[in-house]
Parts: sequence; structure tokens; C-alpha cells
Amino acid sequence: MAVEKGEALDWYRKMVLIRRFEEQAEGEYGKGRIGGFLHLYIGEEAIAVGAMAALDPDDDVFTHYRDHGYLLARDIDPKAVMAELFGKSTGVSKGRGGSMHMADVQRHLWGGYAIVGGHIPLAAGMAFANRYLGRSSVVACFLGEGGTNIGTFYAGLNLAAVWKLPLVVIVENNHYAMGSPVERVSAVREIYRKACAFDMPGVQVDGNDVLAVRNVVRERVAVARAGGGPQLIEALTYRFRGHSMGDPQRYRTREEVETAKAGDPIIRWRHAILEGGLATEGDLRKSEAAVEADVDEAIRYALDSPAPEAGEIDRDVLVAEERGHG
Amino acid sequence: MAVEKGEALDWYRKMVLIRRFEEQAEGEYGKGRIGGFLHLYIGEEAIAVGAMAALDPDDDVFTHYRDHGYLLARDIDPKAVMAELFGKSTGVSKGRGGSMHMADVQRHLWGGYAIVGGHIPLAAGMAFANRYLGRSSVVACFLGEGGTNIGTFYAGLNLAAVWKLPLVVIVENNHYAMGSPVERVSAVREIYRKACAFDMPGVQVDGNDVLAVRNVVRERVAVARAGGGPQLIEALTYRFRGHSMGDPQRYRTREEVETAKAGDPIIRWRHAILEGGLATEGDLRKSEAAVEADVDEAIRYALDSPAPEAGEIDRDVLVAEERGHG
Amino acid sequence: MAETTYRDAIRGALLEEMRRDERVLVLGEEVGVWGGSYAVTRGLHEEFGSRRIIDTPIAEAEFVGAAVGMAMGGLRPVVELMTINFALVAMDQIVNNAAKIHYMFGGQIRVPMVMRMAAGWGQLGATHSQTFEGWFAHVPGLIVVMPATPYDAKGLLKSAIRSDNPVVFIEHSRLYGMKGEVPEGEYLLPFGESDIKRQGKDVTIVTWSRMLQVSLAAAETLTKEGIECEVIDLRTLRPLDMAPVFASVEKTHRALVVEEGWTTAGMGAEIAARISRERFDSLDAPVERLGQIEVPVPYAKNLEALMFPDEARVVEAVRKLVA
Amino acid sequence: MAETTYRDAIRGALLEEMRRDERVLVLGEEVGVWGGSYAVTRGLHEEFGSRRIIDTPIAEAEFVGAAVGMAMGGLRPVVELMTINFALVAMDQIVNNAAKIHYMFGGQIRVPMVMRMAAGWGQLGATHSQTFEGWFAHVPGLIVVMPATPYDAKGLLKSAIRSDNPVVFIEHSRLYGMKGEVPEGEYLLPFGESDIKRQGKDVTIVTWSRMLQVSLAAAETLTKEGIECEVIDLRTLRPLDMAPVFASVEKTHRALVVEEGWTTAGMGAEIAARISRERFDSLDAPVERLGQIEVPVPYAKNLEALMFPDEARVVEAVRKLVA
Ligand SMILES: Cc1ncc(C[n+]2csc(CCOP(=O)(O)OP(=O)(O)O)c2C)c(N)n1
Ligand SMILES: Cc1ncc(C[n+]2csc(CCOP(=O)(O)OP(=O)(O)O)c2C)c(N)n1
Ligand SMILES: [Mg+2]
Ligand SMILES: [Mg+2]
Repeated sequence: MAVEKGEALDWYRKMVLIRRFEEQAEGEYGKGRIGGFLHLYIGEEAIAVGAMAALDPDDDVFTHYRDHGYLLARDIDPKAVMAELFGKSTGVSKGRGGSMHMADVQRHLWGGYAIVGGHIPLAAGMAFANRYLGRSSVVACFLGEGGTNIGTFYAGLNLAAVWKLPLVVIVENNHYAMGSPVERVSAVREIYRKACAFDMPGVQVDGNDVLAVRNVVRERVAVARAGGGPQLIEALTYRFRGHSMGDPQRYRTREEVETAKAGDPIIRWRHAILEGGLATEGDLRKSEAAVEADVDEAIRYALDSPAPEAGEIDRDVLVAEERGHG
Repeated sequence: MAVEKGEALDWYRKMVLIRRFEEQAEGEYGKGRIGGFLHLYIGEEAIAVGAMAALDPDDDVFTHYRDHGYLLARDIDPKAVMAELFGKSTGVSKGRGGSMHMADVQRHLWGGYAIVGGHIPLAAGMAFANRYLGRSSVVACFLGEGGTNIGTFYAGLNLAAVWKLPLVVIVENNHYAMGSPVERVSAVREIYRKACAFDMPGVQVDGNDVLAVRNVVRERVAVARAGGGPQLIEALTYRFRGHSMGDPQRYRTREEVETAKAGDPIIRWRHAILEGGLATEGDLRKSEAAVEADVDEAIRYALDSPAPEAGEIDRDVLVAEERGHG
Repeated sequence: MAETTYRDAIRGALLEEMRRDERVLVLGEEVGVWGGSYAVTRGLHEEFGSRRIIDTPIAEAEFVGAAVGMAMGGLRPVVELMTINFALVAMDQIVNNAAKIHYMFGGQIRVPMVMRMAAGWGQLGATHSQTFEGWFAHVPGLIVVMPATPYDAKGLLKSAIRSDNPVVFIEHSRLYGMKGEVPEGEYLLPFGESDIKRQGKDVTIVTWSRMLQVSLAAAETLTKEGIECEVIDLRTLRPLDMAPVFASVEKTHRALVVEEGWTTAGMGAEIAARISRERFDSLDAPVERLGQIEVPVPYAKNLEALMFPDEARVVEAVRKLVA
Repeated sequence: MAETTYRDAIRGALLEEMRRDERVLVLGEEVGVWGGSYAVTRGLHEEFGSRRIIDTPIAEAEFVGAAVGMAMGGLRPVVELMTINFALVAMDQIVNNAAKIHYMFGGQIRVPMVMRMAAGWGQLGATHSQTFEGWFAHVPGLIVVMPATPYDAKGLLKSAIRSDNPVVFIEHSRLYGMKGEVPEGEYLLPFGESDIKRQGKDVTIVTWSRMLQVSLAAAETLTKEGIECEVIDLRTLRPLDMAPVFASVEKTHRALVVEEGWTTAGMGAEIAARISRERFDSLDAPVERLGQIEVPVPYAKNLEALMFPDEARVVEAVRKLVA
């Protein structure tokens, strides 16, 4: 395997971190400490982790509302992510964004966006700015397969292609948009094929194989960085939980979910590591325990953090105008 | 040639009618009798005429704002079309729509639409209604190639494909959207190829060959009518005049326009008729003279018609509600 | 009379109208198998199947536009837009097509359609907590309904479905569970009839949608202090029936408008401007407006709680008004 | 001082700011070789080339969204939307992205961008003759500018380009040819400062954009009848500076709002509501509003001429107000 021990373990740790983080977030939601919509990333961890591993630290990332995993994979402090879910002032978005609207600009993570497809043009614009300003950064933009049926996806890709922007669009095909299976809402089942309308490279990857994801993203990022224009990647995965909290999941059978769980990306990567002799069972256990402690700490931190002060409510609506020039 | 004498002459007459109508409209615009935006169809006549020849009278038509030609090709009275341009109460839309918003529901012409791409979903909805209500009508929807870069085009096609609607989308590729050549604004130059993203048949046709247009549209309409789902046709043509009145045309050379004029669809069809022995020079002259008289009459009619009464201004904003059921 | 939730009242209207008229159909994201993201269409797919209960792709502009086309073609589509926020994606279709087609083609074409969408909030953040009723009420060619009770919701939705006009029908996510009396038999309610939901002599409260419930609760509290509020529910914002409001102000000489949205250039501004003009001589005090703080809605629970008028704020505003 | 057209004043602002700051760029349909559909950007492509003057596909949602992303990435895009009608296609990007990103991510991100668009009419029909300034003014997180003179247009556009906020900059197609004094040197005008364009003691006219010119013409006529109008140009609708309006009403005791759009829940409603509330005791008569007839704009010239306030109608409204 073309992966180092350190890397392999790091990816494992991150995937387990995301999994554990999400499970705990679900529990905290049940206790009423997290509110609103909460979209869990459980089952899809290999995509965020594999993709982030392929990006440089100053490459830019845009994601949709199912976004916790991206932040964690990007090494953003789980404490600040959890605090955001708790609506605390120490959260990544100061408690103003919540689960669906998390950003950490220091880490070039430009936000989770909650209007389906609405962030694709933003990502294109950022890619434009990078090139215009002579930065070599590539922009990675994530969305779900259901989001590939809205106008901004297509017309955004066209814009990016016409302008040959350094943009890599990664579609997480978890087979459902809420309760809609792909074939009910998309004329093509294979999302990567939509690239054909824009003469854009389109590739499919097993999104539950973190190494495969890393490799495909790395390849596409290199092409985009070299001036090859936008790239489309479809990563096949499966959402193990409901769309958000309280989804009765009438649209699929329990068996289907159980079958999908056999392909759990974490279990797969665990096997791969052990088989490849990249780490021992003990190493993995240690990693798991560390993650457990980190998430517990994140929850404590979130709990102990102060809520935003009431006076904060009208901060940052607008940047203050410099009036000197009047 | 698989075309009868009567048909051949009828198409010729209609193309000449459109040409003459547009030339005269341009003149009337100069005299201030027509206002607003005026988009002429000169050079593109073969598309409207060929396509209408392929449709049944109760097939439904949606077009964009460059719409006079469609109405004339659909046998809608030139008097009512001209009166609309003059903003008269006898106009097809009672003078309320003008050049860009003309409809004649009796002839299943559901309107010219002036927001680029905005009518594609409407056409899809009409196709849905036709199937739902057991009508065998197919819907033909026309737009320009520039309009294929907006979200409603792509997402509208996806919707139509998912629902397998009896819809034929016909893109008039006249090479420019205002001053934008295709390659500046579209990732693919061959618009018909955009169909690939929807697993939809896409074909290209010489839009200056009225018979070719008729044949291709007839074929696609048959497929759509038989349940084959939506079809995409790209008809290649060229706009001989400016985008609208007062276009300085800095975006193309005079030579380019002159070269294009060599492919004038009317001249081509004239030759074809004579060569095929479908009519004599005299027949064609007679037809031209008749058209000339018709357009003159249309102008007289438009001039003589009354403007809408002031009291009409707030008519038809809403359909009166039946209050009886309260 | 039976107690029914706002949700069930709306479903009841859909059910009755779909049974009555084959041309009525429902489309939107997750309206079918899922039963609607707020469970309003639950059960309809079982009864009517995929022919009449149609799940759409996430493509608001396109399925709203398709509904316009369906309506032109003789159907009576009821589109569900999940939340009013997503209507922003379809705004061109609503304003330039649905609202204008009847007029601009000289009255030849009718667009009988209903666009259902939920306003509401609940730690959903800035993109998911808005309400734009004033925007829709601004547009000639639209009918805008915003019911506050199960009774009104059912009667007005049935009228909306039978209307030959495009109707924007704005529900409220925080009302879906609310119960109220709904008669067994069929009934329809007309557009453009404001409803006096509570009689009073001291202050006129003008409101609609969920803020009616907030205002009624406030009125209950105020009655203990001897302040009697007349609470008027506009129910439809276009057409707008101001007659009962004007009559009320003649009696109370004071008016408060309570709305959930931002006040600047919102619906409340229209109401306040009209009362101020039409009852200039009756008013003993300026017309007051209570609305959302003018910032994007924050996620944090404690901040969000400050955003919208609540019972306490309405009580306080009325107290000030009569002071 | 030199006489310059409104069009050239706007172009001048673009030119100066582009020369001053490499990060400023212009994008939109036909802004390049064509020179802008209203010829505002003519000549810019020659000077700055395709790197900074960027022709876009017809895809308003996408190029407005791209401009948001450019702004986030450190550029200062000026987007041209041709006409305000096409902004409907991009409404989600304007409201849910441009206006909210700074706030909802806790102030981390700035969106310094300008969205230029022309209101206006002229036998263009219902889809092409609208104006929605009240919609934009409703939205926290946006700055909304609507200049009425070459001088204001230039100074405010320069401020808009230098602002770190998203600015909706609404021009008027029927003002582009209007001439006015514009100083040679550089100047900027602040947001949120209404401007008294004419002093008067009898009636306060509050207006903005092209209606300022109509109102000034009416005031000229009225002065011959001995009626002196104070005409106040709001210039920016968000932030809104009502102080000069209130001060004026204290003097005149009468106010008329003149707007080009539909009145219901429009910007004028806000102005009327505020004056009525804040100067309740100063007013000798109700605040009046004059706006567009509430129908989609018809094409026919004679009907269109009835749609908008013109000099005669303003004169008549003022006469009635002082009667
Ligand atoms: C424009 C818009 N329409 C509807 C919604 C409601 N919605 C939120 S998530 C979602 C499903 C998205 O599915 P997909 O893109 O496949 O992503 P996944 O949730 O599977 O990760 C929908 C319909 C929205 N947020 N934005
Ligand atoms: C959404 C929208 N954006 C912009 C415009 C302005 N506009 C009118 S026609 C046109 C060009 C359309 O070109 P194309 O689709 O190729 O049709 P053609 O005019 O060549 O027939 C543009 C940009 C519009 N009407 N609608
Ligand atoms: Mg999905
Ligand atoms: Mg074209």
C-alpha cells in the first residue's frame, strides 16, 4: 500500500473521531443540548478523511450542511466543533451557525452551506480568486448526490469549466437525498457522468475506501492545480443513519442498511491496516481510546463554555464602514 | 425530396412572410410605432417553419422572446402579431405583452418568454399535463444557445428526463447570445451534447435547411410521442441582424455576417424548390407578392386598431374568485 | 366540531380536494413516501399513488415552473416548497411566470396553482429561519394566504386549490402541532376577509400566522390588568382586508402590528402606513410595530430566543401603547 | 465641476477604483466587448482586458455566487446584473449567501462586493419593468444604494466598491443619459446620509432614484403656485437615514412619499410608517404615498404611461395634501 504508517494511523484516528463525535452528538441532541437540524456523517467518514489527506493545508474547502466530518478531518479542534453544536461562543462560528453553518477560515474551511447546491458557485469564485491572486491553492467543493439536480450544480460547473478554474467537485453519493433514491430524481444514476455536458473529467471512486479516495482526489487535485480545469469526482458511500434526527426512514429497509454496514469504511480500513502490517491491534485500540477521551473532552468543553452574550446578537451583521473618506 | 408541392410552397411562403414581417417591423420601430426591445428572426426562419411543419396543430409550443417567427409559422394571423407589436388591443396578447410576450392559446402557442431559460420548466409542466390528462400532444420548447447555460435549462431537462415527458427541446444555435460567442460561455460548443448528462437523445441539424429541420423534428417528436422521453435538438443557424434594435455589433465582423448570409435559408429553399421542380419562378414570385400584401395589410390593421382602453389596465391581474362557496 | 391539528387540517383539505377533483395533484421534495418533511402529506401517497403525489428532485425553480406549466395545461397542482427559504431559488418562476402569465398574455391563460411553504424557526440558523410574506404580498398577480389556526388553514387551502389564481400559501412549522376546532363537513373560506379573533376595546393588535397565537396569549395576560385587546388576524395578505382593522381602531384609537419577520419594508410597514393614513384622526398614539430583530437569525438558543416577538414582548408593547 | 452623465459618472467610479485597486474587477453578461447592455462599462475592456472585465454566461445565480466566492477570497468584484428583474434568478445567492456569510460564520469572513443592476422601463413588458428595492432593503446584511444623480452615483459607487460589505447598487435605465455636475477630483459619499435636494417649507417629499427627478420637476411647477416642497433624496435605503426627513416634517407638517414600485409592502410603506410614528404630533395630515399602479407593467405605450408617478401626478398629490 502506498501509505505510510503514520498516515494510515492518522486516517484511522480521524475516521474513528468522526464516528465517535457523531454518535456523541446524537446523544447530546437527545438530551436537548444540541438543537435544530443535525445531519450525521456516520458511514461516510472515508470521504472527508481521504479527501483532506489529498489536499494541501491552504487548499480551500466548501461543504454542504452535513459538515462536521470535514472540520474534524481538517484537524479543526473537536472542542470548537462541538461547542458550535452546543451554540456556544467558543464554537467555530461563535455559536451563530450551528451544525449546518460551520467555518474555520484559518484552516481554509469556508463553511458548511445549507441551501442545497448554493455553495458551488462560491467555490468556483474562490478558485477564481486563487488564480487571479497567483495562489496555487485548489478549491475542493463537497455536496450530496441529491444536490446534483439543482440548477446551480450544472450551471456552476459550466461556469467553472468555461473559466477553467482550479476546482474539484466531490459528490458524496450516499444513495439518498432525504428519502429519495438517486434514480427517482436524477436522469443518470452515475453522477460522475454529468461531467460530460461540460467536457470535464468525471471519475467514480469507492467512497468507503479511504485510500482510494485519497488517491483519486490527489490525482484530480494535481490536474486542477496544473491548469487542467475543474474535475468531478463521485464517491460512492452510504448513510447509516437517518437524514437528520427523527427520520423514520420509511424509504429503505433495515436489511438494506445492515447490508451496507458490512462495507463500513472504518472496519475496512482497520482490516487493511492490520493486514498490511501498518499497525498493531494495540496501536488501533490506543487510538480509539484517545479519540474517546477527545470527544468526551469536547463535550465537557462545550458544556462549560459560555453561551454568546446577548449583546453579541447584532455584532457582525455588517463590517463597520470607514467614514473617514466621506 | 420527400415533400409535396403544396408543402414546399407553404414553407417558402412562411419563411418569406417572416422575413418581410421582420423587415417591416424594423421599419415601424424606426418610426416609433413599436417600442421596447425588438428581436428579429431574420436568418433563422427555417427553424420555426420546419419545426412547425413537423408538429400537429394541437402540439404545444413554448418559445423565448425572439418569437414573432414562431407565431407566423404557426399560422397565427400576421395582423394580430403586428398589432401586438404596435401595442394595440387587437394584438395577440391584447397589447399587454409586446414583442417578447406573445401567445395564442387557440393555436397552442403558449407564449414568448423573456427571462432566459425560465420557460423550460413550464414546457415540461405542460408535457406532464398532456400525459396526465391523456392527451397525445407533444410539447416543443425553443430557446437560444446562450440560454443553455442557465440552471433552468439543465435542471429542467433533468426533471423532464426523470419524468420521461413528451417534450422536444429545440435550441436555435445562432452562434451568439447578444455579443457572446458560444465558446465564451458554454463549456461545450456543440449544444446537443449537453443531452448526455441526462441520458437523453441529442441531435444536431442544419437549421438553415427547412426540410432537414422538419425531418429531424418530426423524428424526435415521434419518439417523444411514443413515450421515449424528452429529446434535445440543436439547430445551427445565424442571426443576420443585431440582437435587438440598436446593437452596434462590435462582437463580429461585417465579413462574418456576409459569409453567413450566403447560407440564407430562404435562398436555399428557393433553389431547392426550383431545382426539385416543385414550383416555378412564377409561383414563387406570386407567393412573394402575396406576402408583401399581407404584411402591408398587417401594418395597416395594426395602425388602425385601437389602443387598449385605459380601463383595461387592471383587467386580468387575477381571475375573479367565486365567492359563492364561502 | 372536532379538535384537529393545523397539520391535519391542511392534510384534510388536500385529501378532500384530491378526492373531489382528479386534476388536483401534489408535488415537491419528499411529499410522497416520506410523507412531507413536516409530515403534512403523510398518507396521501398510499391513497393516490405516484401519479398524483409526486416526489421531485431538489430543483425548486424547475418544479415550481413545471407546476406553472401543469396549471396552464389544465391541472391544479399544489406544490410544496418545504420551507419558505427555498422559495428564494424559485423566485423568478413565482414572480415572472406564476404571477404574470394571466395578465401579460391578455387574459388567455390561467395559472391555478398553490405554492405551499412553511415559515418557522427553531435553531435552524440564518438560512433556514426566514419569512418573506411581505415580498409576496408586494406582487400583483399573486394571492397570499398565511393562516394561523387549523380552521382557517383548512378552509383557506380548499379555496386556494379551487382558485384559478396562483396562491402562495404560507404555513408555519411551529403551528403544525397546534390543535383547534374544525367542523366535520366541508367548508371554504374566502380570501380577503380579516378575522377578529378576539374582541377588545383598548388596543387593536393586527397580526397573522403564528404571531396570532402569541398575541392572543398576550391579550389573555393583559385582560388581567384590565387591558382589553382586539386581536385581528389578517389571514390573507393579498388581497388585504383592512376594513375590520379600521373599524377597530375607531373604537380603540391605538394599534400594534405584530409580525414575525424583519420590520423594515415588511408587511407590518404596510399595515402601519395604512392605519396611520386611513385613521389619522382616530389614533390617540402612533401605530407601533413589533417584529424580528434586524439581524440574520443566529443558531444559539439564547440568542434566537431574543429574535422574535413573544408573549412578554407583546404585553410590554401594549402596556407602553396604552400608558 | 464638469457636466457628466449618470452613465459616465458610474463608469468613472469603476475606472478610478479599478486603477486604484488591482483587486477590483467587473463581471456580468456583456460587460466586456459589448460594453454593457446600457453601455456603462464601455471602454473598460480595452483598458483592463479580459482578466478584469469578465463576460459571463447567462447564469445570474452562478455568477453572483461566484462573485461572493471571489469576495471571500480577497477580491472586490463588481457584478453587473443588467436589470434588477434578473436578480430574481440570483435571489438565493444574494439573500442566503452574500447577506449572511459575514454574520453566520461568526464574523470570520467578509464579502466585499457590489451588485449593480438597473431598474427602469420603456415598453419592455411585465417581466422587464420591475423594481424591488424594498425587497433588498428588507434584508439585514445588505447595503442598498439607489442614486438619483450623477454626483451621488459616482460618490456612492466608489464607497460601495471600497466597502467590506455586500452592496446592492440599483441604477435606473432612464437616468443613464441624465447630466449633472461631478467634480474633477476624487470624492466618496457615505452610506446612510439622506440628502435634501431642495428646500421648502410646505410639504416634505421623500423619494429616491428617478422619482427624485420627477419630484424636483413637480416642485418647480408647484413653486409657481406658491407651494414650496422640500425634496429629500434617501440615496441609500439600507442603512436608512430618516433624521433629515423627520426634521423636515417638523417644519412642513406634511409628507408625501414618491416611489416607482408597487406600494404594497414596498419601501414607501416603511417611510410612511416611520414618519407617521416618529412625527405623530407634527403631522397636520396623513402621510401620502404615490407609487406604481398595482398591476404587472403592460407593454402598450398608453397603458404604460399610466403606471408610474409622473410630474403631473406628483403635483396633484401635493396640491391635495396642502389643500
Ligand atoms: C434548495 C434546497 N432545497 C431543499 C432543501 C432541504 N434539504 C436539505 S438536505 C436535502 C437532501 C440533500 O440530499 P443530498 O444532496 O444527497 O445530501 P445528503 O443529505 O444525502 O448528504 C434536502 C432536500 C435545502 N436545504 N435546500
Ligand atoms: C435571466 C436573464 N438574463 C439576462 C437576460 C438578458 N438577455 C436577453 S436575450 C439574451 C441573450 C440570449 O441569447 P440566446 O439564448 O443565444 O438567444 P438569441 O438572442 O441568440 O436568440 C440576454 C442575455 C434575460 N432576458 N434573462
Ligand atoms: Mg445523498
Ligand atoms: Mg443565440
